Amino acid sequence: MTDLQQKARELLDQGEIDALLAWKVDPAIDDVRPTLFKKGDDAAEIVFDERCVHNLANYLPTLTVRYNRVGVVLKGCDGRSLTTLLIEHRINKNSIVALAPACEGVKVNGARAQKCDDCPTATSPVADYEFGTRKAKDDAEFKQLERIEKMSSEERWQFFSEQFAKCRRCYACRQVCPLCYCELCIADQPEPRWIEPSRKLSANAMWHLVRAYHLAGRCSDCGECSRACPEGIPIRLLNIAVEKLVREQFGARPGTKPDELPPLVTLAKDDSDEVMEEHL
Amino acid sequence: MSAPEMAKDPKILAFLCRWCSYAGADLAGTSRFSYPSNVRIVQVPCSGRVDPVMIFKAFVEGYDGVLVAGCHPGDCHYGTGNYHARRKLAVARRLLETVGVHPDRMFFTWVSAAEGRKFAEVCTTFAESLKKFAGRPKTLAREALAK
Amino acid sequence: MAHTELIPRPATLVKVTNESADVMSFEMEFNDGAVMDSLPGQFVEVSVQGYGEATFAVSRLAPDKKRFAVSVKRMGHLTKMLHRAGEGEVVGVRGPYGKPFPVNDWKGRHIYIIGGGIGLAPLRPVVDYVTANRSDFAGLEILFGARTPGDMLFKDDLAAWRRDSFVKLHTTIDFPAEGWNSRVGFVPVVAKDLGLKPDNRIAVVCGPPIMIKLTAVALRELGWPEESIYTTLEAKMQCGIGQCGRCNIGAKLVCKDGPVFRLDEIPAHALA
Amino acid sequence: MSAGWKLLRREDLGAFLDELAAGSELWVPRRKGTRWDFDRYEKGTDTTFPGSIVEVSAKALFFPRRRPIARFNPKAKWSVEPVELPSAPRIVMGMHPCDVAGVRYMDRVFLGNDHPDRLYEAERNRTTIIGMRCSEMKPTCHCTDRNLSPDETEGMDAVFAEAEGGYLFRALTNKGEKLLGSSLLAATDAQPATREWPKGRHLVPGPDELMDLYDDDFWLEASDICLTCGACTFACPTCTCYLVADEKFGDEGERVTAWDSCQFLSYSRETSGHNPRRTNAARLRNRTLDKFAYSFHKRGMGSCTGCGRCVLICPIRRSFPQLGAKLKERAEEKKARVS
Repeated sequence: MTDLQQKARELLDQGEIDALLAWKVDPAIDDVRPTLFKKGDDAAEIVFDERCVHNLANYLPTLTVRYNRVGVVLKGCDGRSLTTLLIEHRINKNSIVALAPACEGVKVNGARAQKCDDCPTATSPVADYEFGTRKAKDDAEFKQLERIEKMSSEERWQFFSEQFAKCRRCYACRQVCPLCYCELCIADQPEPRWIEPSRKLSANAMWHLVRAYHLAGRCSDCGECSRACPEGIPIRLLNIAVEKLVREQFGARPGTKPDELPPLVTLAKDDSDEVMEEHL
Repeated sequence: MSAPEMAKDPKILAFLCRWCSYAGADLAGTSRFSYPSNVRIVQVPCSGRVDPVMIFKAFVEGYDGVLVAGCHPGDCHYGTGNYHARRKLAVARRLLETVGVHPDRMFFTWVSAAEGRKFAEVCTTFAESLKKFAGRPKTLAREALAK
Repeated sequence: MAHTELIPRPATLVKVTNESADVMSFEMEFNDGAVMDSLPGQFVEVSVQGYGEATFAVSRLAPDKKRFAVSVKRMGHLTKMLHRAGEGEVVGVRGPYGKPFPVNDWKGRHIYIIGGGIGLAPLRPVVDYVTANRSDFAGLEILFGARTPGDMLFKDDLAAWRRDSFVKLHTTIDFPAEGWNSRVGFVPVVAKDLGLKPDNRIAVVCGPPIMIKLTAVALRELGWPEESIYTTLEAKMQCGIGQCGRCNIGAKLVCKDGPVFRLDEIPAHALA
Repeated sequence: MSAGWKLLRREDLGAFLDELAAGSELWVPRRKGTRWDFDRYEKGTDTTFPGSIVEVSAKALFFPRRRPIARFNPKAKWSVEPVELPSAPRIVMGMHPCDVAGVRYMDRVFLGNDHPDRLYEAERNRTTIIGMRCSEMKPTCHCTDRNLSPDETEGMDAVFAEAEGGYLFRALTNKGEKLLGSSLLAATDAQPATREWPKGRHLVPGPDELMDLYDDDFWLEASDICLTCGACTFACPTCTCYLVADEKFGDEGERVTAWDSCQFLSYSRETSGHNPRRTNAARLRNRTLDKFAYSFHKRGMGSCTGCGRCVLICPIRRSFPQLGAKLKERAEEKKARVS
């Protein structure tokens, strides 16, 4: 039994937590799936490896309503989402127990996920129990942005309009995101109708712009939006374009500091007017 | 589906803070400073009220350029609205730029109630600078519905 | 010729009436002179060109069936646009859809109408039908509740029903108000107080979901069998013809299998 | 109509497709990125047919994501004009049995009532379906559990199967017969290889048994990890829920239908704010029961064809067959408790 499984078993057996959110292999799909463990005896089934892409922080706001205390296994990126959820008072820290193994990176479609190259915290910043050694990581640059940066405006639109045109508006990107939690999404609100319901290019573009804007300065870069997209739209590009600005101009790395408000809700009298003129 | 083209005579949507820039625009009018006629003005309670979704929508609806003007830093009627606006607008610009709206199609600035002349100048300069796009595709504009 | 049922036919608003602060009635006629072949309880889809469409019960049908009305409470963007429309405006209408009240099966019975707020609108055609064919029915009793005296709808009708010796009308408001000298209290409570027994009666209930539910409870307590209680349900609808899917209650589609249901036809969870 | 099979040699496939494309629009499976989708055939392009499902269902060919039904001029008082019905002949080739079953279900939704959808009908009438027998079942495939088989031909106009040296074709309707007159096809005694497919398992309780589980705690537990995105519904060949919207721009406006999903909070939300399916659990229950119970009552046919697309597309790879199996357990527990 690994340390993680052992701890999970202990917590469940001792009644410290009512349920534990982690991953389990499902032989039918030959893959892992987020699973809610309720018995200590099942803890041996918990897996943590490069297949565990899902951001489990997403389930916490609902689960903490249902259970008194929920344990959760978090990668570094999931932990950053959780930090922001805690800052925004979506979850009470007392109702969760965070198990934070050191993450070696995850794979999407057989290849190392792009987000992992830009990951600032391989271990969750929120951790009640840590496993493995916490590694300090260099702040890698958002490499995937480079090809966008090289393009002219027209080329960018060419690229993004092709991507947006594919969007089916299934809102998997919204649902999979731990920080997209509005009760009534702007895309669903009938009045004012900012984003039309039918799937056409301009409405799709509106959706993706608004989605990215609402995550500005909050996105923990877990990359789930891109992974969940059934059409393979590189949704994450929009987020990291903003996060690059947020990091360079406002000095913020969302989710890494538990006591720091997101940059778009804090006041910054000392920003220079030039932030409005910054170019990608 | 090809996007419509940018106009020679650019259409501008201006979001103006009611406490300063709107009064500035008023002053420009009463002082008879001339500025381009196709600037359409939307009065907002504060530049901080300008949700980037409004800017996105303006481009989708086919405007060539979007102007946002508020009180100078430190002068906000509500204390801090324009500081928030500054960050929001920076993000809006970054997003639009990323998907291919040329950053020069947005103009964010401060205009006080006394700066009628500045308002006229801002509009004129902005409209002039938009003319360089004439004939280029109007990215993000809502495609004309297919026949 | 419209090739899908989803394309409305133009109709012109001929009379617009303010019923209360947020309810208006729109009487209209099809531009091509066609008749509206609706039966009490059926609904239509009304479009405002460019703003979409919404579902409304037909709240009145003239005897020649040319002129029909819908009564609309201002709620969302379509109803707001409708409220802005004046006489002479053209709207789109398709329908009628849905299963009507089986008024013919009720002959010889005593009809007990219970309406709450805008819920009276789909019931007014039933009242119209029963009063027009009064010799076929044993009697008609109406209980109508609204939040405030100002929210009382169809004031002309209420006055006419009050004058009519065939009709027995009870009105109630939620909370006491100055100048109000009729009943006070929520509809289910008043229904219980009235204590009407199920003998040879048919109850027809419509109003907000919670009112329907509690009124059903009150009637059951008075000994009413579910077979004698009818209601017309509301659900989010778009197509009105059983295709678009959203209005289902279990395996039943409100637009096609309803909106009129006998209480025992509704799955228990639907009124929860 | 001849009952026999005809052989097309592998090297003649391109020429045959060119022949088909000469008279009609031809749609064939095409690999796009990591998955298969249907695409318009361009003369001379290399084409292969996957032995199992095309991941993106052909649903959109019959019922597009966004489908204009009428046009109007927003500035005029009333100017609604229905769009023209499509009539250009079209061939969709390479649809597998589960996908064709989806079309059969859509027929019931759009045509099997008092208000047939003429636009859908026109799409159906102009289309000839050349279905394909599956040569394999993917791990996610479970059509045999859903009363279907990888060899099923119902709903197809013609069928083909991979065979040694080429493909075997066989017409099933007159419409199909017309397409198989090519000289490239030679009559043959050969038969497509028959395969022993797994026996159908009764994984999911029957409709009535399922309805008994309506109030079970199962739904709450099962919805724990469901994200309630609409990915599964859009991938499903029988999910046809739609919304109707008016859209306008300047002098042009369109009334459209667009795909909608029962997994969305706004789907059943009324303007008053009342929503009969507010919770994840209620929405998951609605979709599951619709597939395995309501559809039998509403349309007389189950609406899960066992294609497994929902599993493939799901961000958490939730498996509907597995849900069904758990429901079965629950139903049996319940029965045991009662008796």
